[in-house]
Amino acid sequence: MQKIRTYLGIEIKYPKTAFFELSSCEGCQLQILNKEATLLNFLDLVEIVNFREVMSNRSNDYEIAFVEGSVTRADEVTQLLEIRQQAKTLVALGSCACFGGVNQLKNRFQNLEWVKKEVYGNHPIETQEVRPLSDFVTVDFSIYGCPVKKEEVEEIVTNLVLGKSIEHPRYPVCMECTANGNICLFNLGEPCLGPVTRAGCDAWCPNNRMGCWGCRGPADDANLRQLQKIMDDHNIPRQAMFDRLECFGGFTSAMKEMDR
Amino acid sequence: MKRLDFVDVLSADRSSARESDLNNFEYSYKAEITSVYRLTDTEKLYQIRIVDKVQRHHFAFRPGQFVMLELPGIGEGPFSISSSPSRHGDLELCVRAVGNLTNFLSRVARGTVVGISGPFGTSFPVEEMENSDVLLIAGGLGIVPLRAPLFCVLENRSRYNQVDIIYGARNPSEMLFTYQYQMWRQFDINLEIIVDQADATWQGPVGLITEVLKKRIKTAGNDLSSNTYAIVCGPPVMFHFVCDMLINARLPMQKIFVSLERRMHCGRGKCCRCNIGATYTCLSGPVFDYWSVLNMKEAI
Amino acid sequence: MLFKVFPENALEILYDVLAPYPLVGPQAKGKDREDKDIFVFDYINSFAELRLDFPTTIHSVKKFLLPSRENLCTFNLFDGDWEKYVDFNIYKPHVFFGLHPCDINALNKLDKVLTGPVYPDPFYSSKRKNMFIIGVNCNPQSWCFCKSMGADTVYSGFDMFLTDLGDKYFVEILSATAYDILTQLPIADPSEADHRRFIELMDERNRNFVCQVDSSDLTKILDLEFQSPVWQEWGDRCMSCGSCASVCPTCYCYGVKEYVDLDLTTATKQRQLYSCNLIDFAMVAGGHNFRPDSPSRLKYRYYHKHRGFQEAYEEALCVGCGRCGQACLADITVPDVIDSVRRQKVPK
Amino acid sequence: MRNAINCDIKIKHLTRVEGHGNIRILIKDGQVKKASWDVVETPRFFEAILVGKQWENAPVLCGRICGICSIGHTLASIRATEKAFGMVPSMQTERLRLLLKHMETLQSHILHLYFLIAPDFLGADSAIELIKTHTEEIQRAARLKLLANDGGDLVGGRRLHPIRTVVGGFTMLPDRRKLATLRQRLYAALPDLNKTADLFGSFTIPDFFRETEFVSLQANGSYPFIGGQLMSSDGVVKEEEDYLAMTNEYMVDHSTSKWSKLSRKSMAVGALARVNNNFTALHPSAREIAGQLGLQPISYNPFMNNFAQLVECVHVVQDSILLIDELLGSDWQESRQQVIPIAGHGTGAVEVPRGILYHWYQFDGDGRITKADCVIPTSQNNGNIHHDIKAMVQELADQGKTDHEIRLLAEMLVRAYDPCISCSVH
Ligand SMILES: Cc1cc2nc3c(=O)[nH]c(=O)nc-3n(C[C@H](O)[C@H](O)[C@H](O)COP(=O)(O)OP(=O)(O)OC[C@H]3O[C@@H](n4cnc5c(N)ncnc54)[C@H](O)[C@@H]3O)c2cc1C
Ligand code: SF4
Ligand code: SF4
Ligand code: SF4
Repeated sequence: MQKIRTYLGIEIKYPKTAFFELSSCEGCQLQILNKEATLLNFLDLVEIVNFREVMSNRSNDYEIAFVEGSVTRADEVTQLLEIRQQAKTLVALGSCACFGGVNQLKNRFQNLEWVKKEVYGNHPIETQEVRPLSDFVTVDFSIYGCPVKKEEVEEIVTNLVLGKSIEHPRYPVCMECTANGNICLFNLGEPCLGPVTRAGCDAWCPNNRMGCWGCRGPADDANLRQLQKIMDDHNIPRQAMFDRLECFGGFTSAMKEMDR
Repeated sequence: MKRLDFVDVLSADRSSARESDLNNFEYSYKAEITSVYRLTDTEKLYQIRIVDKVQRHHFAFRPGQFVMLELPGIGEGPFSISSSPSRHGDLELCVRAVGNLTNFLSRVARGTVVGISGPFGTSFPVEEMENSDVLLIAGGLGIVPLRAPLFCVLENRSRYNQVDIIYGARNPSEMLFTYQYQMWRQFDINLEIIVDQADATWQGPVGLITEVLKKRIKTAGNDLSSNTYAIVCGPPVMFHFVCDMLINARLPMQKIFVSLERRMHCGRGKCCRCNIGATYTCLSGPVFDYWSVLNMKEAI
Repeated sequence: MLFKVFPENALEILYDVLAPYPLVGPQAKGKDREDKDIFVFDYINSFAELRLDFPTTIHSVKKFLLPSRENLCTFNLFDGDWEKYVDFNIYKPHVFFGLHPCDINALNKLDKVLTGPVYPDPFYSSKRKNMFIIGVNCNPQSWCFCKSMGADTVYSGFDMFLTDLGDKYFVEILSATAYDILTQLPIADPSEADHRRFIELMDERNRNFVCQVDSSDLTKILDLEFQSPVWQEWGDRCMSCGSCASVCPTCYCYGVKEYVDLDLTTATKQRQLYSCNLIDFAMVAGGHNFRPDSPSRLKYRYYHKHRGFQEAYEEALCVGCGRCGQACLADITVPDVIDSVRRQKVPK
Repeated sequence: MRNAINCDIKIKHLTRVEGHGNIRILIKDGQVKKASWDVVETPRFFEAILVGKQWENAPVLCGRICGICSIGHTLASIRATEKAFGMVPSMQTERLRLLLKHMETLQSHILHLYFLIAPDFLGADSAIELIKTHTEEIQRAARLKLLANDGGDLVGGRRLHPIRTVVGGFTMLPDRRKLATLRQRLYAALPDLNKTADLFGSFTIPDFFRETEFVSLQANGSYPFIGGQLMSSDGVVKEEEDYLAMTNEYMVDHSTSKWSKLSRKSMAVGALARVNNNFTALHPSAREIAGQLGLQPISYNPFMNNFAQLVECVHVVQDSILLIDELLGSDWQESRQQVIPIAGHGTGAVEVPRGILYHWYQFDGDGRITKADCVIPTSQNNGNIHHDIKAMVQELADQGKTDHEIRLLAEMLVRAYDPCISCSVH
């Protein structure tokens, strides 16, 4: 039995928490293990009952389910539906789960047979169009990013446990980038999706002088028409912009309205 | 070499503990929730008492002012003081659970210690209103900030002429402070309530608040120009219609008072979030006369 | 005001005297597409890093007074009770070596709001009072319109102000501390020739201001043109990204967020500088947004700076440094916007 | 005389490994009827995804093949691209890349040793359980991992899916003062590694041997991690570009991952292969630890792979210290070269924690990828794992072990390879 804990007089439960992965690189789960300084506190915040990457025991009794990865095969749909049935709260962990992630790039080929053949030759292999979780089940919270940022995961989980509301920044990455005192990458001649991508990563890539690739998907009301103009004005090839926009799947629907 | 020894300006510890300077920026009073009443499904009335006796006694506010209420780690937000100014630091706040802070607040039990800072903002000129008719017009949660001036009126009833409360609620189950209606009426206050949607129990009028107001204005001979003050509180859409009617009834703009809502993070005229132009709702408001409102773009 | 001169090479002595303190100044931090240096204000570690010949920096010194994120207080929670701790986050006086007049003027404007008279912000004030400022004169850039904003010269808010006369520096001294420090340099009274040279230089500098904004009657015009279609056009371009406010030396609005630590026993209240261009700036509980679209938000920024602030303090909340226009990827600049409101035409 | 044993073991989604794999064991009357290692991970088709993409996408996308060795994938991808374009990285870039690589090796090996392997030896379900029983060990693991991850942040900008490494060099160079601090921390970590060696030295690893062929990069003066010639313990030596002759990938029915072989029916890559093949190139203190752990080339015990990882940890920490000394000993040069794409193809071979990794791309004149191939260590190991299970289970059956013991040992055997399954099915 765990000790009882309270916050401002309210009893705070240890929610039973499980981690699952569909098609992914498992990097987002690894990020959870990757912040050693706070890992122990994190493990104490919730009761982890299922985390295949680190533990052998498995339990099907959980309230919060973190699901990483996108859906690319029929058995994953079944698994996802089962998780949804059990979990009170289903969290999409990372861009694969939220938007399809890099995996969904294969959707851009009309011909799935060609895709299979290119990689596996004539060997039979099962796969389907890559889809985010929300195409099959209701997702309660999304944690964006490829990979997710551990600080953000910690904040969201703490809020979830406390019952605080969870809100993502609505504004784009530029805000965080300029607040960090960075030199804008367009000034340096590099393309960047910061003006249209949802903030929250603290401008991870621009801080390292790499233009944003939009892994967190679009900000509220992202102005893609203006982005196109900015890219043109800075002589960035259209292709480079579209490569980035389509990379993680977050902009798929927004891109439909842009001319290639 | 000690040339640039500009001293430690305000030492943080000292400034937050200094009693003589209670308005200091990050200072907050510790206050205990002494009781919680559930008024409706979403609103609760909190009785909050500043813990320190001396501070409690010195806490003075004017009707219409608000406090910032803080739950450590959860959030801070502005709430109108809904109790009588004569009760000093024994406050009543009525809070609707709408978001992060307010939802959490709705879960805490009595005995919890919260942080209170303030009072902030402008107030209704209740002294100026003496010897006049008073129209208190409230929509929904707007009744909350009206309670403080109402208490002033009740406590000095003889100094005011006719007092009307016109209160519009969405439906009977959302009516606030029902337990006090009887008492208000005993003090010779005209209470008219209208709901948007009736339910089985409702016997009173159904419709928009303007209909009740129209009647009231009619009985005054369509002329409010002499000796009337109005206080209007409610959702932004209500302001336009109600205030227009009052102006058409020739009530001078300086005698119409409204309380505006804006996002506030500091309550101290710094964070800029409540700005309308450069007018800080927290410093120059939340109570404005209607003339000032008309002079601010996008105020309502 | 006292005036002195000291030889060019004595600048390093001045640096050495002040070097024991945290010293912030302009330095080159990269090259742009045209291979020109890009300047920023940052901590200086050697005299060679200090580059007083800078045009303007991308960001202002704001971050040292109003960091983009600053903890306002922390809480320790225990058994139903809690304790609050406040720290103003300043432990040593800072030297700011090389602020242009517009940047000092910007601080003076911030002072009006943040140091008084009601509820002075102690986080800002404590840092502001612990600043030792050395101003330097600038070379006007093509986008500077500080002259139109009356911010091209500065009379207060600094300790000493340097103008490069060629072989020597002309110093305006405004504080006793500054005088005290200068006594360690080979200073002399300026000669008649120095006076002439200074005035000539100022004349020349004045002629170099090319960018202008007609701000006459601006408060009225902004009111009149509140419904002007130009706002829609500018708004369509705006990315609502807040870069303009981030780089602006006079923008100060913020939001507050509270964090609870993983162990649920400590919490922090943090302020984050915000921007009125961000989509949720004027959103209130329940989802109502007073300025839901980018035209209304962009317009609001101009209203606050050039109308509201003017009304409250008889000056605009803008020093004409042009940083916002430089930072804006959509090419929205103050001179263009104000001009378009006057002429009802938006440049393409 | 004991009864001949019967058992039927099905392990679905083996835990404490990266990705999804199943173990299937069927023993009837003491005879192993079936013993197989099946990878059931869903494929993501990276090789197809890359087709048509501009060169600059390759490292960004390929890093996402695997979360654990994203640094290795990124570096292999960059190397393949640079070689296709005829670019030669500067000395400074090479050093920084190797330093970054070392950080990945350290963090991955420590993760594997403490979090995935140690619970088996200490009789625990997971490292989470060990937090209470073996607090000091877990804290030590966290310290070492933190060091490696911080190093990754410093050089690569991010510990996972690095940002600063691009074709042509680095977008940004590490802060020199922080580099010096990293050096200090690396130095201070050596005692932790010695304690780790003491801990693992106290475990008895299962006594199982099966001769096989070990494939790795070949040392060229120094212990190899990035590029160079390929070698096998059976004496095959090939150029990097000839990697296909080294891997010979083929498909098997029960697995979504491909398999490989060279001179025999299966081959092995990874820490043990590297240590076996390049023992003399290890840092002396790494060799010392190897001696302490009883690891001598050529070892055919697959469980020794865990010890080989530990030996490599010591090597990379020592080598990182030298690298930082070299980096700090000279001024920063230009960090990034200009990239001029030309038509052609290139191979990048990189030793990632689990073995040798190849990326191969073909580009058109505009720098667009027309064909891509990635060969992942675990797919090279699959065959070896499979045959090891078979051989070991037969031995265990002969010894009359219980279901439970067979199951546990089979799991431990697979874990010893530290398979990276999502990687192998990419
Ligand atoms: C002068 C004034 C008096 C008020 N009086 C009352 C009252 O008596 N009773 C009552 O129920 N409500 C009142 N409100 C509204 C109340 O402050 C908000 O409903 C509350 O802050 C919402 O906080 P939240 O965290 O629950 O909501 P969220 O939507 O989660 O809000 C997030 C943050 O935004 C800020 N915020 C959001 N909406 C508002 C808002 N409308 N005004 C100010 N800040 C906001 C808060 O600081 C909060 O931290 C008043 C508002 C003002 C300006
Ligand atoms: S680098 Fe990118 S995120 Fe940063 S300001 Fe420029 S466009 Fe915005
Ligand atoms: S900067 Fe862009 S690509 Fe980088 S982490 Fe943030 S959202 Fe993702
Ligand atoms: S509004 Fe623009 S020009 Fe004016 S002070 Fe701010 S950044 Fe400078």
